[in-house]
Amino acid sequence: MADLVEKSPCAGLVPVAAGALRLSEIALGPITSVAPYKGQAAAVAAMLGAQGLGWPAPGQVIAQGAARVQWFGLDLALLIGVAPGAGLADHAALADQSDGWAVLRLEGAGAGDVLARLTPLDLRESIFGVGQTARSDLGHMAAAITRVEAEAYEIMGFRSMAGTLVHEMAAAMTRVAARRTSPAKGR
Amino acid sequence: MRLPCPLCGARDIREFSHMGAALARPDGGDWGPDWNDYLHNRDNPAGQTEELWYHGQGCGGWLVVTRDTVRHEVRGARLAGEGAGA
Amino acid sequence: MRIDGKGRGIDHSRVLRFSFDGQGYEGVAGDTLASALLANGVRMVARSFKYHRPRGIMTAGSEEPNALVTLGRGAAQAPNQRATVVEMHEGLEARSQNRWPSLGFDVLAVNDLMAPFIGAGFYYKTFMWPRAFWERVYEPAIRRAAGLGALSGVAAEDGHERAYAHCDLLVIGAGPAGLMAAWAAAEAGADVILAEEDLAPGGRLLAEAEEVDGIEGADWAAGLARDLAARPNVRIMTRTSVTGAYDGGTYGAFERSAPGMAARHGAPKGCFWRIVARRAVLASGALERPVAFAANDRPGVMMAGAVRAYLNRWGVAPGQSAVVFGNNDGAHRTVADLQGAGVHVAALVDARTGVECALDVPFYAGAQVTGTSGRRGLEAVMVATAKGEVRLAADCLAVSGGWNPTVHLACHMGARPVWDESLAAFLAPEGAVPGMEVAGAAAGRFSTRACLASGLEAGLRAARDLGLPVPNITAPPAQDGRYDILPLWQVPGRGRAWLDFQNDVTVKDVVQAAKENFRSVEHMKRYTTQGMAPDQGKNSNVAALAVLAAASGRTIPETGTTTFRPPYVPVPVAAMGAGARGKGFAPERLTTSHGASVVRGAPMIEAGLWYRPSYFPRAGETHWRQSCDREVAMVRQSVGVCDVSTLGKIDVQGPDAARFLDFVYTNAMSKLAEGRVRYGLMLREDGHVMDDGTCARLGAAHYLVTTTTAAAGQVMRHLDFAAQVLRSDLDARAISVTEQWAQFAVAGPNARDVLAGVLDEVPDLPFMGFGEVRIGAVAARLFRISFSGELGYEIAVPARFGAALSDLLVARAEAMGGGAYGMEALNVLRIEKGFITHAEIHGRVTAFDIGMQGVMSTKKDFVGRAAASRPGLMEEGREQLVGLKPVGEIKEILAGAHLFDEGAEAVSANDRGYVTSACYSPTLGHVIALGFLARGRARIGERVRAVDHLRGSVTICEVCAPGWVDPEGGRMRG
Amino acid sequence: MRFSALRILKEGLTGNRGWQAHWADATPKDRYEVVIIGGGGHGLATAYYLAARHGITNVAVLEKGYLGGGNVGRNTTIVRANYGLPGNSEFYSHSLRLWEGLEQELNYNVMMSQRGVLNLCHSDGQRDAFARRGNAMRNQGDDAELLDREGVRRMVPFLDFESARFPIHGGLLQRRAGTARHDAVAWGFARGASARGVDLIQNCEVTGIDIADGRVTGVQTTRGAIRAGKVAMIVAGRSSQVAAMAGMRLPIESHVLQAFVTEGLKPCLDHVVTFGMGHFYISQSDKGGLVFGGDLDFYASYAARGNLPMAEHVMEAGLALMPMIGNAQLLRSWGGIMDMSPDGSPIIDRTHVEGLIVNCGWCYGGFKAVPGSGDVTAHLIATGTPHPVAARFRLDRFATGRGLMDEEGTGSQHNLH
Repeated sequence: MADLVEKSPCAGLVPVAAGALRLSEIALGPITSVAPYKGQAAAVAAMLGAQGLGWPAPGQVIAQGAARVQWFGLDLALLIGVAPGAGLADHAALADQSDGWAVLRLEGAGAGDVLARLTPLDLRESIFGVGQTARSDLGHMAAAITRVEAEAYEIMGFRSMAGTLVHEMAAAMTRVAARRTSPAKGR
Repeated sequence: MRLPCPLCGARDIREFSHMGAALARPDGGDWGPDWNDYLHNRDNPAGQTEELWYHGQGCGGWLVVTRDTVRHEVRGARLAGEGAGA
Repeated sequence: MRIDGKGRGIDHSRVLRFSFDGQGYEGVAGDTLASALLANGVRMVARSFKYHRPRGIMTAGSEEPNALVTLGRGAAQAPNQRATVVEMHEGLEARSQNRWPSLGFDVLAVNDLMAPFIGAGFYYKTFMWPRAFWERVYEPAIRRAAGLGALSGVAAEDGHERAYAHCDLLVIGAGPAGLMAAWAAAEAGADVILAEEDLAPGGRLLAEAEEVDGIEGADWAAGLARDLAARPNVRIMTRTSVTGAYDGGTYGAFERSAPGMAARHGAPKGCFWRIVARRAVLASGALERPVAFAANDRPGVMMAGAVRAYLNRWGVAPGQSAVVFGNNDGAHRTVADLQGAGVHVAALVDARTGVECALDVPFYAGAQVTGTSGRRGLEAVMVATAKGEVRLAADCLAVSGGWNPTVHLACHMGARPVWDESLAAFLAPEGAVPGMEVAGAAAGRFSTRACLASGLEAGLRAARDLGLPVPNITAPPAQDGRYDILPLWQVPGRGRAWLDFQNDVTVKDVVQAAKENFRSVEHMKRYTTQGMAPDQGKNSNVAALAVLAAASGRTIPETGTTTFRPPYVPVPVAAMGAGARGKGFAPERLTTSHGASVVRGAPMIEAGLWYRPSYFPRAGETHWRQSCDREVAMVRQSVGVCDVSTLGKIDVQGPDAARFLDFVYTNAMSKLAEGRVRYGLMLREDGHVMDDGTCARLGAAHYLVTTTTAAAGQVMRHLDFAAQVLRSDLDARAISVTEQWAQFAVAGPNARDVLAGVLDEVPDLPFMGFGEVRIGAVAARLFRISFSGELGYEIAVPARFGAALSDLLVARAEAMGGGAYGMEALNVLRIEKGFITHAEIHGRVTAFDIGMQGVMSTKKDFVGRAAASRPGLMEEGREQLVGLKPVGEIKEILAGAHLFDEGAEAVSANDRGYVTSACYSPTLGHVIALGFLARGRARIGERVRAVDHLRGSVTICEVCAPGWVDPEGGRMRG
Repeated sequence: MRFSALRILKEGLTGNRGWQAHWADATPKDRYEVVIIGGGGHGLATAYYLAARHGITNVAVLEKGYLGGGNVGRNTTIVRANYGLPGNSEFYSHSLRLWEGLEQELNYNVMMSQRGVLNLCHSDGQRDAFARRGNAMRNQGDDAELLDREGVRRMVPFLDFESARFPIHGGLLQRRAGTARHDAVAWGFARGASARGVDLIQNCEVTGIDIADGRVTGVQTTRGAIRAGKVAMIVAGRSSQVAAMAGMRLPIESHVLQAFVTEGLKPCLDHVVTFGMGHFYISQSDKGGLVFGGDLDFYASYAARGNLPMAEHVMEAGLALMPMIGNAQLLRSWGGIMDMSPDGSPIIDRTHVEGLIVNCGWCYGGFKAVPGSGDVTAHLIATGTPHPVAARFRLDRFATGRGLMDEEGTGSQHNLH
């Protein structure tokens, strides 16, 4: 009778700190991709609504305590922090993605400047405020970036690329930290 | 260049890949001139054209983009399919 | 010479030591290398590209054509740095370039005497005989003589970074126009980025002695800049040159780090920015242009505006006795500044007639400088006046031929500048770059007052375009005056008159080019190389095409211009590619068993972005083949474990999932029973094989598609395309689950026993069966499939358990005399079975070629069906997949060898095919190979020659059916 | 006028007053035996070989802009014959042989520099594919060598052999390959054609192609109508527009390819090196600039300029391969318009219109093909039958599936070759 021990994607890679910037790994709990079938969007929204959530507009995150629904692409969202309700599978294609993603939290003054070194996203508050999420490039990788606080972001990258993900974030953090201690300020 | 993804908003082209002219696939049938036109022959206009782009590093949507091949002006983009959820 | 008490841009009290060509000097804070060299009386700083003539500092900006130096050594060695923008710092070490053995004595100065024989395009007319001499003699000599600075040859420092910035308005240039534009837009509430090439805002105001708003212009600029910098919606980026205008409001920019910051640990040496702006104002100013007269390239001949900059900003007198020559009022202002700084002015030479001079200076109106003399620097100036030629002793000649608006960025998207007769200069056409407006001197508005006004207008218009409330701002009072210029390009006379100082292109060269019918401006440029040097013609293009126009009897507009191309100023490759060195070039994808494989000493090899173990060496094994053979035997006789997580896994669900897969696979997955797995082939729409793999039916409306490692991304994209574009009528959803699952192949006679100790219960799966299983608390998936030909399973668990399961499986296998196997063994195992990989399905093969026309359903439409039926794609004569084994003396077969009929000469005409994969089969005890052979299937049993010219190998092979070990497949079904 | 060192000496001593036009600017006659649309490298070479090899001199070359203003004046100057598939193999082999000795044939120094082209491989699979290609080159009678990692290191020690993401396994070397001075190639052929009586007509845009009873009879131009017995469309970059004048729809999509050059540097790179994993190729010009390029920008375009993503990728590849170039400064970037065909290989063929010939689809292999393309196209025009080494460049191969030349194996998507 085997008992398998688990290992997190960024084990041994984080935390990383540079100046006021911090990078750490977070565990989101279950992650399920939800892709509604034809004509089922309303039904799916209703079922998620019953959990106090709902169907997110593009770039939107709907949170309810530890649970949330995060827009993840064309007709695609991630149900995070809770297991899908019974019957949801009748209306949408569900797939367990709990292990597929390395999830990092970047926080501290200049966090936006760090991401500005890695992603072409327009991160200005007026465009990408708290609660906004986006799929985009991060360095040479695909990532999902969510702004959770004014100067805190959640970054999801492929589990297999966790090493590169952390390395590139750390390198950008070093640059930004070094710049911010200089007269030619940050950014 | 930036493309106005209907879902993600204006994004840098480095998030997209270009497939070519947006043409209708001949439905089934055996090989013939219609297939040869679909796969190979092109109007290839020096000016406005409709082409397929894939937002692979973004929402994963296939877009039909209206773009000028000389000035690189992008006049618009729409989802190529209805999208299963609609 | 430094002038006491002068120089608003420097701090006399902060002395900094630096060296040039090994000689120590002192500069002060705020100096550039150029101002410091001039302050120390250093006049000759470089040798010219072709004639190796002595050259001095000519300008005070990034357009400098002469004063290029090399900084640093080794990894830090940076050639071709403009002394005029290099910021002074303690210990700065600069060296001159393109001279040997020394700047003072340069052997190749002999080229100057050869000038009559090495004019424009001479090399197209000689060096042709004898033929072999080009590579051996002529070219090496030319290459050694050419070039400017040198790379050190060692890896460059990896200190740059790249970043993105977004704004409503990008203002390019922080002179009076740019500052006003930024102010107006900022006041309106726009997000503004103000990019300035110089180390401080101000533009020409830093260089001129004039007032704005009743205070010194430079102070006014500093004050406004401070106010703007304090606003949350303004970002001032100094030391930042906008290098290119690209589509969609995207701009490239290079930011040089201040010497102080660059030295700090972790700080970038520089940053390449991609700035996205909804609107842009180009306030890049104007560049003063030289006049072509004989020997106008001597050290000491400078641009008048640069002379004023050195006087007013850096407190440096470029000489003791100056002559000023111009065709506009700038010449007069220069005399005033020189005299104000106590520099003797020998004469003011104004090419215009009927102009007055208010200054106390020998004044020649309607006169021209016809030549200069001096050895390593200017000593005297010849002037043709109404009363004949006069010779004036001078060590500085300030020249102003007028100003060229800096329209480069406005023309980066293909627009051609338009000629303005009244300014005798080119201006940017309207709307040349969508969203960009040109303002200030860049728009031909030369006076400070006009600059302030046009910058303000541009800023307000931008605010309006952005839908923002237009603020009520007025421009401060400033100096005005009309730009009164007499076009003057060349002064007639004997001797060489330089147009392109950097590439040594003279008036004579351009005239000769026209004579030889290189009359198109593009032909002239390419033939003479005018405008192709590091300054890209900033100092020479307009004059050169004016000379060409005259020589070809056309007007300047008729003659046209060459194309402006990015970057506006040179950018280090290390900046535009920052971060890509070494492992930074591409992400690394690691499987969950990576660490364990490394611990076992397995060499990890790249498989796309993934790393996979090559083999697992054991004690006593000194060669990879020993390990590989052992691992193969292990799998054939006991059991092996291999991480196959890199294979693409795509989850397909939906009411129409079956129909959808029928459309993307050649075979009918709708016929697949639940709980079963099937081999599947996907074609590209052009009828060639895209990828192969297995497809498992997990439920009535739920499939799991497996792709090869190499094609995983391509297949996912393809399925998205099929689902969204080709068959959006079908209700099926596909999503990648590659990252979710860690998957391991367990193969060999003892595979079941290994699983028995791991799974709570091993289901009795048939070959190509699938089942849900449990490992303690963990839900897992079990597939009975085989890529080795042995009894085989693949077991998948959520990736968090991958490392643990891998260790467990390998430990169990080792206990049974088996163990982990790597890519080498995997490859041998599949070749022994005749299974294909992308070595065979390399993009040019059809299902017919690999003998799989059988798996092409005739009952349904599928991607590639129609194109695959093209006659040329199913002709018997095509190269078809076969097996090969050596039957002659030579026992080796090399992948990449070509196949020929026995006795046929190994030449293209007789080429019959090629070898795709080859290996030594420990199971069979000899080499086997897969390859493609014309009419191959009909030639089983025949003999062919495999010829590898490259490695000198010729092997007689027998053509076999691919697949040697257990061809009936009894063992994997077992 | 014959060019030689002696002539240079003579002119130098007499004030360089005797130099003459390298070619004459002709005014259009109302009729020619052959009209060539396009005064780029291929068009000028075709005109030259028509005159030099077939004695056909009643020829006009019509150029919309200036001679050599297309891709021959906008490329990375690489000349090679290292193809693997029948069709390309024999054609580029033929073209390389014409390059060798082109200076003497044209009495014009095009600076053909056989400095060697080294293609690097980064895996066993790539090595096997290179071996297959190299053997095809040898079968064709061309030179090819397979180098191992140490062989590569000896040749170009400054590559990243230590920390590269994709380690260098070895390379395929063709020593006879190299570079040439691109503009000079156009000028040399123009001068040779002009000297043999061909009319070179610049600033003359073709606006229509006249066809009567399925036969071409001439062209309409911005400088009037010109009648012609035969018309050849040799206008890579504008092929679709010109062919449309003859009612043709070509299997071509136009794409932009960028190229880059650094400031002049003392000699540091003596060969042409290509880096497969980065789609990167680099050489050093005789003036000292590092000349390099990468892949297409990937979107259809007629604008001869690119965008930053590919430009940055090219710099990344350069740094990854050759870290020493980090301190070189990019001086200029430009873009050329490529005729991308569905299999990445060219088309030289007759058309459904009698007397009308099409030469297109060079993708980014056009420069090295200039002499070969000119020679075989001249042969097709003069004899009416394809030259043996170009017999596979058929227009109908996509319809029949016969003789596709997809060297990359990426399939019929124009921008993937």
